[in-house]
Amino acid sequence: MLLEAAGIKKIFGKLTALDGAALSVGENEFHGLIGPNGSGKSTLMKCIAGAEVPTQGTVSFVNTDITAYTPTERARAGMSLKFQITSVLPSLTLYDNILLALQAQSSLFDLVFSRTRGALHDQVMTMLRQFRLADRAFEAAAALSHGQQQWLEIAMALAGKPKLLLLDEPTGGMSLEERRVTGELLQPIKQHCSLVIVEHDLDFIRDICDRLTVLDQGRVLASGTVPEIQANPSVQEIYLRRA
Amino acid sequence: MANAFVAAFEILSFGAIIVLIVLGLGIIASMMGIFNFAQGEFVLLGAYITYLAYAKGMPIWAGMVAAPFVVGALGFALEALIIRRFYAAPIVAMLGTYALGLIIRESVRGLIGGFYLTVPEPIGGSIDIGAMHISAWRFTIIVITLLVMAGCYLLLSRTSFGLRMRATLENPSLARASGISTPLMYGATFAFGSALAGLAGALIVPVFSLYADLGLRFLIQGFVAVMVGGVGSFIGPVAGAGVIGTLSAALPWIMAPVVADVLVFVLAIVFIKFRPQGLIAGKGV
Amino acid sequence: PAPWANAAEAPIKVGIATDLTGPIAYAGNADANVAKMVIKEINAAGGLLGRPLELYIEDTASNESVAVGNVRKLIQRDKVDMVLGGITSSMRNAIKDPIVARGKTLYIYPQLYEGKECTPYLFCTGPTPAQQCDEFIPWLIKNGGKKFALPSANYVWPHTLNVYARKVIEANGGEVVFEEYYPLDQVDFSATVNRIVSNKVDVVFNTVIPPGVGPFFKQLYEAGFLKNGGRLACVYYDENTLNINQAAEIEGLASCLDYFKVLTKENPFDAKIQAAYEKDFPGNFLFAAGSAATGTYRGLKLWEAAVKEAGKIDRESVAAALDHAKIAEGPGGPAEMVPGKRHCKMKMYTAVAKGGNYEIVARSSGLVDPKEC
Amino acid sequence: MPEFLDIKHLDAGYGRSQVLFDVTLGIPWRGGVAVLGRNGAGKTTLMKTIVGELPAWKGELAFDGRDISRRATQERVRAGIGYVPQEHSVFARLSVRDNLAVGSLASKKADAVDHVLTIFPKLGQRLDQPAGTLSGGERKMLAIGRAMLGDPKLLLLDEPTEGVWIGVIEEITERLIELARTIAVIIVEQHLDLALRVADYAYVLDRGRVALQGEAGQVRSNPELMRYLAP
Amino acid sequence: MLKPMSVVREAIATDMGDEADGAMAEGAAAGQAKDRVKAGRKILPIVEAVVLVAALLAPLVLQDYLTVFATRVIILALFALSFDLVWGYAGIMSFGQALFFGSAGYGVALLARDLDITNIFLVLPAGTLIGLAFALLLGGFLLLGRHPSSVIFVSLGTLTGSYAADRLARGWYYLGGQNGIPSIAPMSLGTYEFTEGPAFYYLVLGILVVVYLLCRFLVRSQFGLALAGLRENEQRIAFFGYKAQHLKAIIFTIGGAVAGLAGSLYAFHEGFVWPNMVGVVVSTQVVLYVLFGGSGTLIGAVIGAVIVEGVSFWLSDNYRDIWPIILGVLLLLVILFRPLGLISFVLGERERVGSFGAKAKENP
Ligand SMILES: Nc1ncnc2c1ncn2[C@@H]1O[C@H](COP(=O)(O)OP(=O)(O)OP(=O)(O)O)[C@@H](O)[C@H]1O
Ligand SMILES: Nc1ncnc2c1ncn2[C@@H]1O[C@H](COP(=O)(O)OP(=O)(O)OP(=O)(O)O)[C@@H](O)[C@H]1O
Ligand SMILES: [Mg+2]
Ligand SMILES: [Mg+2]
Repeated sequence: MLLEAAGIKKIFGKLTALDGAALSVGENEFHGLIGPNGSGKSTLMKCIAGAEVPTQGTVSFVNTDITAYTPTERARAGMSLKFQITSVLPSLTLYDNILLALQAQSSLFDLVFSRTRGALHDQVMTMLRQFRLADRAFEAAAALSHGQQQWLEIAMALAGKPKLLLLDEPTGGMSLEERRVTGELLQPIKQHCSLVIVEHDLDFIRDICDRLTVLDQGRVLASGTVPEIQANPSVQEIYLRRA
Repeated sequence: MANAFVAAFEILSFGAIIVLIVLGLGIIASMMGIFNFAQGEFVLLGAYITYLAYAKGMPIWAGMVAAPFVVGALGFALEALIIRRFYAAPIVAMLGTYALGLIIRESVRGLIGGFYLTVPEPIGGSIDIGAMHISAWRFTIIVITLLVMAGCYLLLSRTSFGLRMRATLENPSLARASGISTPLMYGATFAFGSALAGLAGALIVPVFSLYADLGLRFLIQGFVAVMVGGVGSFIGPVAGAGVIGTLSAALPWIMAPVVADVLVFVLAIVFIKFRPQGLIAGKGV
Repeated sequence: PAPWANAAEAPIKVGIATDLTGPIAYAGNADANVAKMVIKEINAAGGLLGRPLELYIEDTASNESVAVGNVRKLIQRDKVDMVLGGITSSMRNAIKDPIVARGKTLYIYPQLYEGKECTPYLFCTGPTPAQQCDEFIPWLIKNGGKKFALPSANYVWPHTLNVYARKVIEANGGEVVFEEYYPLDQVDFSATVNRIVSNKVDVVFNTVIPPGVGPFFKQLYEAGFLKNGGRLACVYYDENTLNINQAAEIEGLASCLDYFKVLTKENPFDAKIQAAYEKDFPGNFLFAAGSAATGTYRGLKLWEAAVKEAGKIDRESVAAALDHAKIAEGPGGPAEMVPGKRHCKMKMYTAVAKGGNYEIVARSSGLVDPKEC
Repeated sequence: MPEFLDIKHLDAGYGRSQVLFDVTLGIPWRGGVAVLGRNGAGKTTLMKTIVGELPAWKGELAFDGRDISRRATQERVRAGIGYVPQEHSVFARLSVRDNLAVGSLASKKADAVDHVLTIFPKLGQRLDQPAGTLSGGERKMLAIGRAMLGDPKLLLLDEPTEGVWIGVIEEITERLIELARTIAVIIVEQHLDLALRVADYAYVLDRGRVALQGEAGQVRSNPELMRYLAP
Repeated sequence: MLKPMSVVREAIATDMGDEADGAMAEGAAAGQAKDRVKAGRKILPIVEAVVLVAALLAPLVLQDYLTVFATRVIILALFALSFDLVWGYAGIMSFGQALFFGSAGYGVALLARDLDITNIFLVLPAGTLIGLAFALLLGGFLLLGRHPSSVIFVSLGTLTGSYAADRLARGWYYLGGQNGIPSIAPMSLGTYEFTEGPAFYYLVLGILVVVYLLCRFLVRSQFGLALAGLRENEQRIAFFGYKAQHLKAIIFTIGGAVAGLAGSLYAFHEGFVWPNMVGVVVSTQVVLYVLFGGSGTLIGAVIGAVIVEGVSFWLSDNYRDIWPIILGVLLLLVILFRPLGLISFVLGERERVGSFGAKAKENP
């Protein structure tokens, strides 16, 4: 397994947001994480990426226990996260946003002395072109619409060539067509990367994911392949239940 | 025993003075996100107005009552003319208010000729309990501080004015979209913070005498207090001020004052380092 | 103005560097005013060596870095023949090098200070610890008591002064109960006051400075120190500082300086300069000893005498003459330089605050020796 | 009779870059109107211009028969325009309770908050939590609830269901349909079906211009529509 | 299509203080910048060249005493540079930059006083090292650790450091207490002594140019870009895998070293050190230089130092009694109407930090 999160508990004050949740993702697997609002999906993603420290539980990545790692160390180990609330670097250009993401793992020496800019230029432009942002490469990221920022974030998350990509609602604010395109953009990375994706759009999830985990009230309700989950009665129940 | 009582009173009274000074600073810093370097000069203006009343032969308490209103009005005007442009850039705001403070301070210095001037207390003398003497005015300050604190708390937490204020300062565009007139709220908040500074100045001038650097003296202490208490709430800075004030008055009882002075700051910074959210994390009022 | 005998030669340039702005601007402005008055007077009397005097005033702004820049203007741009000024010791230290060493100019420092300044070409015309303590402390012991407390601001002047004062106190059978230093801007003195009261101190020999001194005296008063017969003493207290507290809070405070305004009642020359000053500068900036105004007057007059004697204006000649210059009349009486010491003998007065005014209670019999260098 | 909200030849944008070009639309006194378009088409910009977050560069903006193009946002809101922004739609450091209280500052109905809490029971469990720590979906619910509390006569919703769980979307849709019977609702929405269930009429924006408009059904079946929504 | 600027202003004015506003201001800036790019891009190098030429010629046209003044200004410009590096590029609000400046000054003053060491090749490296060491200690404490530190915390932390050092210097007799250390012997090279004047001026100018070029290289490297990112959103940068805190600590330390170098030059040029030099007054002063000139451009810091010092000098000459008030008013006006500093009169936002010359390649 590439990622093993087990027994994750996260308590905020009186609220138990995660109550022994678990997630395991294999190599080159696209894994969907679904569940009602407030079921703890984002919190689980944050615990995995290091943005939140779980009250209890362990996270291991490529067979190493990373529970105590900082976000930086996790990123360096090959994890990459797109937040639910977009967080691009607003006053930098799109170009610089991508460039920063691309060379995040370089050593200090390289950062200061080598001429990576020239070397990386084509990569940056390719990424931007893929996401249809190339013509705005030299505008500040703040000038993008909400949907465009989502794209930029996905591009940034991909740029670091992660082993595991964590996307928290990447298609929020996108139309059906745009979602489809996003799905297409994500397919090719399967060769070198696993994906955990949080989504509310079941059709989208069904199309791109191999396996699904369903969270409800901080617990794993079910986990399995897409057909298994669709057949699961308790999952069907929460889909009918009013929030 | 008597000694301990006097000590407690003195420490408490200095704590109250710091709280009084920090109240306005804290409201502006916490709620508006502006570290107002001119706050000390608002304190100075409050003191100066009180002095003017005294020098013109009016009753001192009249000056003390007028001070918060005059300084508040000035704050309102300054907000509309100057501070308003700074909200997006807190550091520029620090420098802008620094310049503002410099202007006010140097002007007042010119007006009072750079001297140290005395202003008598409206309630003078001391309360004698046996062999102990307790300054009547310091006691009054403690009482007023408590009242003002409670009043501010109620205003912010219980009234719709407070709610509007907090909403505006939290997310102005959304506040406007909720029908709140944000320019007015900004002005009002800043004026309120300034008025509190004016009041503080008016009340402390009999204790410390009037001089141009009166406000500046407390500024850094005030900022540190705000940080220790925690930015983002009303209670935080007040608690921080209480701690810093009592600590700076208490430490000289047990160690060399020169050491105590630096120690307070170092302790504060170390504390903030390990508890960045401050004594009271930024929620609630 | 008067026709100059040697008008063909360029005027003699006098430089004043003092705190025109900043926290002690009240003192600096008074000094600058005194200089204007003296220079006007000398010019009216025909100038020096037949040449007119020209005054150059620069601001030291209580900021050493600004001060050095401005003093360089005096030295390098205006090429003054002498610089008088600096009020605090740190200011003197900052500007003395550009004036004396790098600037090769004469420097007169007018303020009362801690002593120990023995730089060549630097002349001090204000009182020293010896002048302020030698007669004052015995008086305090007689009129206050034997138990002294030395609460002080933490900088060089109080430290050095206290060393001297302690010596005198102990030599006269007194006792120092405690000596304690506070940050310069400390404003809460509850711990100190408590210590003073509980130790039954007789005399508080204070070197706490503004802004702390106001609240300190007030807290002492409120704690009943004066009521129980305690005596305040503070050697920099002059007419300017009287207003920091209400009269009652400093009733009986004793100070020892080279001049008090009450002297105008008994001393016609003092009355004359005081009147001349107040006529020209009726504002807030008083002619007082604690702000170096008297030292400035004395310094300029001594320098005038020296230039007259030397007959030339170059540094060596003037310094040589200034070394033993004398004036028969000055604020508080005559003054004369102690040869080889570059410090000044003068008369000293002990005064006590009564109802917001000073009363002279003692005076030195003759000129007091600075005992420096 | 003029439309309730009447926009004619509107130009607007950010700084010097123009986003909306000659937009003309009319919103009736009651009923839903959908604004559709791909990412970056200018939907949010249009909403912001209507509430006054952005100044109109040119054109007319009349609400309830009065020109509002020079009025400040808060005045427009007090005149009866409610707004749910796409981003930053809650007061993050204020508690949920206070967020709702801000919404009901102008409202006269005493039980309004309770009403919102029955629609979104989830919020009831989170009343004392700072709104900034709510989950994405909870935040949207709060934003909608807050806007509803102001008793608007015209409600602007910028992607109200983004990140909201399907079960809740259904609930929201029902409420909006209900609302649209009594007041005017403008909805920007990526869920086409939802949008067109709420709306009787739809506008499609393309690069800042109105590209299509018509009855909801017509727009839905217009073969051009997909082209305008594809990236 | 273009709207007059007034509309833009209005947009900004009606929308103060929240993200949307920030975004809009950004938008406006980006718009301006685009025009600028079209109008002819590289303005920064021109400004730099002009300043350099002016600096080279200054002693030839200035009177002697003004050359001495100019030397001091150049030293202060070097000091300003150190602050711009830290604030303008990394967004670390060092309100205590004087700590490094002054401690280096004290350090070399002690070397000269107690050990008679004045050799330029010893004292300048020593001063630099002292600045570096202090910055490493303070920066390590403030910037590293489990919680990322907020701008306000760092600014107050550095302010406190500076304040405490000032207190310490005042109270410590060995350092001369309040009076500082006067009459420092001149810096020497063999038997040659650097006394104030043109030689000292060109020495300092040379040092400034070298340090400037080094800084310029540094901030235009990818390292500089990472700093720009940091300033925007430290957490985001950390999630990319940058060791954000280390980068900050490094630039902070470099800033400290430059400040130390400036401080040691200052001590020798002025001939004395005093507690203010480590204190809050000088710390605030350097912030003013940089804000006045324009942060995040390097050259803005230099220009700011020159103008603030020059103007104060002139004002204190011509308005002796009220010059602090006038200075305050001028400052306020600049901050109000040119929040990006005087440099923004000639320089578009895009030539500031975080924009790098790659666009030439893209647009053929
Ligand atoms: N910092 C916090 N303090 C208190 N409660 C929190 C905090 N962060 C999250 N919560 C609560 O924890 C629960 C889980 O939140 P989380 O963001 O993980 O939900 P989610 O599954 O991502 O929901 P959504 O689909 O709406 O985004 C929510 O009820 C939320 O209110
Ligand atoms: N602050 C800004 N400054 C400059 N341009 C901006 C700004 N915000 C948005 N834009 C531009 O304006 C255009 C319209 O943006 P808008 O946000 O209105 O799109 P939208 O239709 O709401 O898209 P989405 O579905 O992605 O939210 C986009 O091209 C965007 O890049
Ligand atoms: Mg979520
Ligand atoms: Mg949008």
